Amino acid sequence: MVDEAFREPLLRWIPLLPLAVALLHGISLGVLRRPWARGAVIAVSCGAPLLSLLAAGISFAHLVALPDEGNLLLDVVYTWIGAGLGDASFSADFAFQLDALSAVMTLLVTSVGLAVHVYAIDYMDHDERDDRGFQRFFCHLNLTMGAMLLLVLADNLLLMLAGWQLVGLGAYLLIGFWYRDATHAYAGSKAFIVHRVGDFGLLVAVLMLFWALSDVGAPTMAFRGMEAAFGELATRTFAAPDGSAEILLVDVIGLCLVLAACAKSAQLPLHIWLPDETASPTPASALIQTATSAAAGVYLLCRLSFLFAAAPLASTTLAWVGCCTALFAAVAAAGQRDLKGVLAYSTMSQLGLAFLAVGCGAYTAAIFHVVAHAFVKCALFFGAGTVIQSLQGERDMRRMGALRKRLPKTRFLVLTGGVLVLAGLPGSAGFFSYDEILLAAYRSSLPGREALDWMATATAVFTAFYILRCYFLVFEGDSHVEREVRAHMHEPSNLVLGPLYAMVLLAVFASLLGFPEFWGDRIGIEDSNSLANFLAPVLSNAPAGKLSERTEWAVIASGASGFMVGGLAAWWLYLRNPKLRARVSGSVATLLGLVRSGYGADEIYDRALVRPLLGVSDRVLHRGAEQGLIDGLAVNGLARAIWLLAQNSLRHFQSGMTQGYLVVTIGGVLCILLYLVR
Amino acid sequence: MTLISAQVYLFYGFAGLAVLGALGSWLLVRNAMAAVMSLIVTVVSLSVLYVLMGAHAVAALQLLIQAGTALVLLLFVLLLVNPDPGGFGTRDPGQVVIQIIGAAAALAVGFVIAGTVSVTLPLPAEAAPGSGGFRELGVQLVTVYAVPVEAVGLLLLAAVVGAVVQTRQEGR
Amino acid sequence: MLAIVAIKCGLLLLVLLGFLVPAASWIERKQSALMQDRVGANRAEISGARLAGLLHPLADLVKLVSKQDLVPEGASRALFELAPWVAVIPGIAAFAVIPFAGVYPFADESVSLVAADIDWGLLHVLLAAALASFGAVLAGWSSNHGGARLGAVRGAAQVVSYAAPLGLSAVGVFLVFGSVKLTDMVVAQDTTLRLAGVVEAFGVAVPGWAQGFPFTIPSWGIVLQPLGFLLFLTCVLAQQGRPPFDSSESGGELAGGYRGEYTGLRGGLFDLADLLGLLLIACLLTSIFFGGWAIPWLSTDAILGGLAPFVGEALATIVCVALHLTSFLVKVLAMVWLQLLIRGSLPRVRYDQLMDLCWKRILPLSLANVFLTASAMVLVGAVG
Amino acid sequence: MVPIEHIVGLSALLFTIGVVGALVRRSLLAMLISIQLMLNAAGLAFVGFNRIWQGSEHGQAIDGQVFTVIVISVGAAQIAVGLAMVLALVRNRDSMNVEDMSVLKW
Repeated sequence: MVDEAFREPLLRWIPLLPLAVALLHGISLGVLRRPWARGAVIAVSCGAPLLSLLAAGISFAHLVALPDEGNLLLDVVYTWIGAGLGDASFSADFAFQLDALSAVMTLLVTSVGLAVHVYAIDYMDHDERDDRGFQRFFCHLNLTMGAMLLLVLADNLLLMLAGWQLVGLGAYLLIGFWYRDATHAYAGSKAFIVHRVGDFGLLVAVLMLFWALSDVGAPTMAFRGMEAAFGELATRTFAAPDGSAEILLVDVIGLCLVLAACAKSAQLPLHIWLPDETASPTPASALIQTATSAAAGVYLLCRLSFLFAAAPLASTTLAWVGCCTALFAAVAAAGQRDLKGVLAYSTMSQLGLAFLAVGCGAYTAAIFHVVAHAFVKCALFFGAGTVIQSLQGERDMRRMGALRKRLPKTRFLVLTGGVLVLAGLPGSAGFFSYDEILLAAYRSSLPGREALDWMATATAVFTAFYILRCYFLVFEGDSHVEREVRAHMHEPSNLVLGPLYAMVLLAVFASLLGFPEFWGDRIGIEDSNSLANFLAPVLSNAPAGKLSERTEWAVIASGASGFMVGGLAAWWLYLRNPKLRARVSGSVATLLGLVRSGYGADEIYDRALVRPLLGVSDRVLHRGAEQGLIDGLAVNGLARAIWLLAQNSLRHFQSGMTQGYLVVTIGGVLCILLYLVR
Repeated sequence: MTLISAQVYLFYGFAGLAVLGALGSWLLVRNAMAAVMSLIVTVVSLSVLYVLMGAHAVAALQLLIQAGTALVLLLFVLLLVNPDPGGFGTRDPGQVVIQIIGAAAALAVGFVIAGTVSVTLPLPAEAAPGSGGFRELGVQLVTVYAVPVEAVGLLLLAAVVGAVVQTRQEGR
Repeated sequence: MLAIVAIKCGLLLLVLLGFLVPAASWIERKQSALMQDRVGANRAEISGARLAGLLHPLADLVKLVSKQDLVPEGASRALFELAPWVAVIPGIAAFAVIPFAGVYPFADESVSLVAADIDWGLLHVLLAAALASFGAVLAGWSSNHGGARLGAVRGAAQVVSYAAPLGLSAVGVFLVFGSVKLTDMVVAQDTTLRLAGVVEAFGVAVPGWAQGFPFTIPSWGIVLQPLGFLLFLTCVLAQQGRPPFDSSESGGELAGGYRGEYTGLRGGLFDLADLLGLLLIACLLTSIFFGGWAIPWLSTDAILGGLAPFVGEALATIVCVALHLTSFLVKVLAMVWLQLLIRGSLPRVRYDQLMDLCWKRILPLSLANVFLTASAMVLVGAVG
Repeated sequence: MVPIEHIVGLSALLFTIGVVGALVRRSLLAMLISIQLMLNAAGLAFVGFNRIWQGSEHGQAIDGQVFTVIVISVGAAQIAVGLAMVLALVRNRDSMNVEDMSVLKW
């Protein structure tokens, strides 16, 4: 089946090592109830991501060194599910594959994961809320990371589904980590429930896909097989319920997948878990919002890019959902007071841009955006965690300010690797990826394309505005920190700064990964966009129509001017002229309150869904069906009927003579036998 | 004496032993130990018959599970409760007559059924015994018969739980 | 055909009763003397020759034969007389599947040094031992003696304890060797494991100089199944009623337990059954965990290939058989010595303690061992 | 070899002995033994029929032997529960007579 040359027995260890370590922790905590010494926890928990990263690096080197005809490495551990015989047989392997897409994601997850693990050592060291919290936290981190690697490396959709569910579980565990605090526990449950909605979409999509593929005679779940057999499927249609129009089958599957990705990556209707995610410890946020949950949605879409390339309706929906989320979340981020809240809405907004890219058929741009965003956001979270820790848990930006004097190193790192890149400083990865996405939007022929362009441009303005506002409030201006707290502030240890350095470096140099061809041509570098060229064979990118040079310049100018306008506005309002800010915010207080609460999404959900559901389940299901029908009629009624029957007749058979019963039994058996052999 | 005919003689010999053992477990009521031992004779003879019919694996399992474990458990309980020789089975003359009549009737019915089965079923012609090794049996057990095996596992679990619950004394 | 079987059985009995049993009884005497810091058996003599106590087995035989056979009053005579034979005969039959050496080509025939290479191999040993355990119960019950009866209860309880874990603890071995036949197991151990293979499993190449002799270990069962060895050893000791699991015949408290009423030759049969149990355990451990007749780092092919050019094939084969037989017997006697060491150093375990040990410790550990073995085999790609 | 009728006959004989034993014996232990006898008879029939089906068009099928294995396992379960009942009966009623188990009759 697989050419021997393309086997890579190393692959299985990449996801299995962190998962095994998580299991080990789980056993010692849950079964033996005996936590380990901190040193042992750190060695084992941080060793697994390190080894995973090493393994990922070696496999990546092998992948790159492959001869031309091969573009993936495969590691089949065993046949996981086998059913049927002959032509109708179906089997899914417990197997891992490494192609360009999963290689990029694997390297991303392992590197960010390792940084988060190292960062968490110091961060969680101060956590005294729970006696076994230290080891438990690392257990959850390992689990989440291993699950994401399982998802990324899975060779087939079913194994990916397993990883998908585990990532959801990991997010739930990490968000609700301080479960003794009701709000944290609530946030965890909320994330879990929202994830389940998305899981439902994925499950429906998987089942429909499998059904459709078996219909065309290729019952497989492996990505390679699916892609090969997809051609026949792409044009299948069926009639809409009212018979008015024909719907593409792939569109329906695609919409289900969009639902799944929306829940994982916190896009508009299902975004409500992400603002609450800030409840989790900061290293967990850094992991969930960059490399695991948030990235998983985009990865799913890109992994099945061949499907979306053939599904116009799903792509359009995707682009619109992403673009709306990007703009709304960027606006909401601008109104936040909570430092981590800004970052959370920022994550939503950035992933919205990635969704827009996927919707426009620019899958490589989406992946580049996700990768760049992961490094930037991780650096920002590390910085935010450091700030919050040095302020002894304070998260409200109104009580910060002027930290540049106390935390110069942190400030420098956050500014160069986080704030400026995210804001889209020309020449940075954020600028390039934003450009690519905007170009893709220009090229595409989606309905309402111009509105998408305008919204994307507005997003750029607001992105620069909110992140610089956040930076000014925290590091510049006047200090609003309490005197008591201020006295104890100091730069964090090298254990914290180390991962931050790493992420900042990666974030700064990420721009080299996706250096646009447009600029490359101008300064004389062939094929400068190395990431896109690496990914090209795997992803079914939309054909890149040649745009006029004028348009390209216009797009670049709009990106740069977005950065300038947003940045200047933030500078004007928050450093130069705070009084104007007070006046402005006073005049639009209601609007600001709405923005700050994330447009009251939680309230809307509560009124539209939760209360009606509760009402129905209480009045109809509980009192009507459960108590009335099932308890009253079925259970008690049946019992009463039997009791009456037994009281009047059956009790007389109960003679108390065991062998009497035996005689009757044997008599009955004999009668049956005689009937059978008659 | 060829091997085949030796097998035939062995078969009837151990068949007779099995019947004797069965009768013994019934008739040796005065001595509970002897009754159990004669049941063991039956079980062992049956496993010899299985070997002669080519079912080696079944024979081994029969010895291992039935004789090796289940009947030892029986002996263990027998030694624990220590029934007095008369208590194992009371017999009065009237009962003996009823027993003999019942046994004869049951035997008649049994043979009628067995005969009918053998005559009426569309049985294939006699064939040489095939394999009955562990590999074949094991493959069948974990593939085709996976569900029955799981069901038996559940039954055994239920039996264990039931046994523990029944024998647990109050207040312990 | 039948003649070969008869010859094999005769040879087996000869080796067993003529060499191994006396040797084991001598080692038993000497070892316990050593453990108790006294001078061991050295009294028996024939015209001045004492031979370091080697004559004691002979003296035992003479003593047992010349003693009176008593049947206690109130005993059920038939069962009482049957019991020792029930204990001994399966005990001897169990040795039928022990491979004393391998299979060798002689001219056109291939000769194997196992009495009966039957399909269910190790299970034959287990079920023979299971049948033998009836002997103890029968003896205790039919003796009409309180102590003996208690011994029988304990013996039966012991069977109920070890039966399930014994089978399960061997499953790991079955998995590793892919067979239940002892002959197959030993052949699988007649080779070496390359330590380099472990590294190569991770996809890293190993240089040629690190592939050879000092970097290999014999692929013995104890290397592949260390936990399985401990569990199996414990269970099989309990099965044979060897110390420290000999509460059913404890001399001190029950006055000999189930066999207290047996004298003379019938009592001697129980002694014989004891020694056979000792030897059976040793043979099993040797065959399953210590490579059987295999000589470490010196495979059969190596011996035959190395000798044949010099001395001719027939002689080479004979030398090879002799080497293997010696290797096997040496290992067996070492295992006997190991058991006697255990006997000399561990206190006796109560039968309820044994039940606890078997069901609460060994059974879960055996299940874990099976699970770990299976997953390890899947992960390193030994299966499928 | 031996004709199938003889095997079925032997099975029927053993089964009948078991049935009669279970019907006429008042001791719970004896009933247990009789039930074991019945199960063994059933197993014998399975193996016997398996042997003649084996060479037919069903090839190497050993379904009958599988069923015998299952019957053996069921027998083990039955012994476990039955003995627990014996112990409970002896402990509470100080007898092994099944006719003492009649508290729940009407």
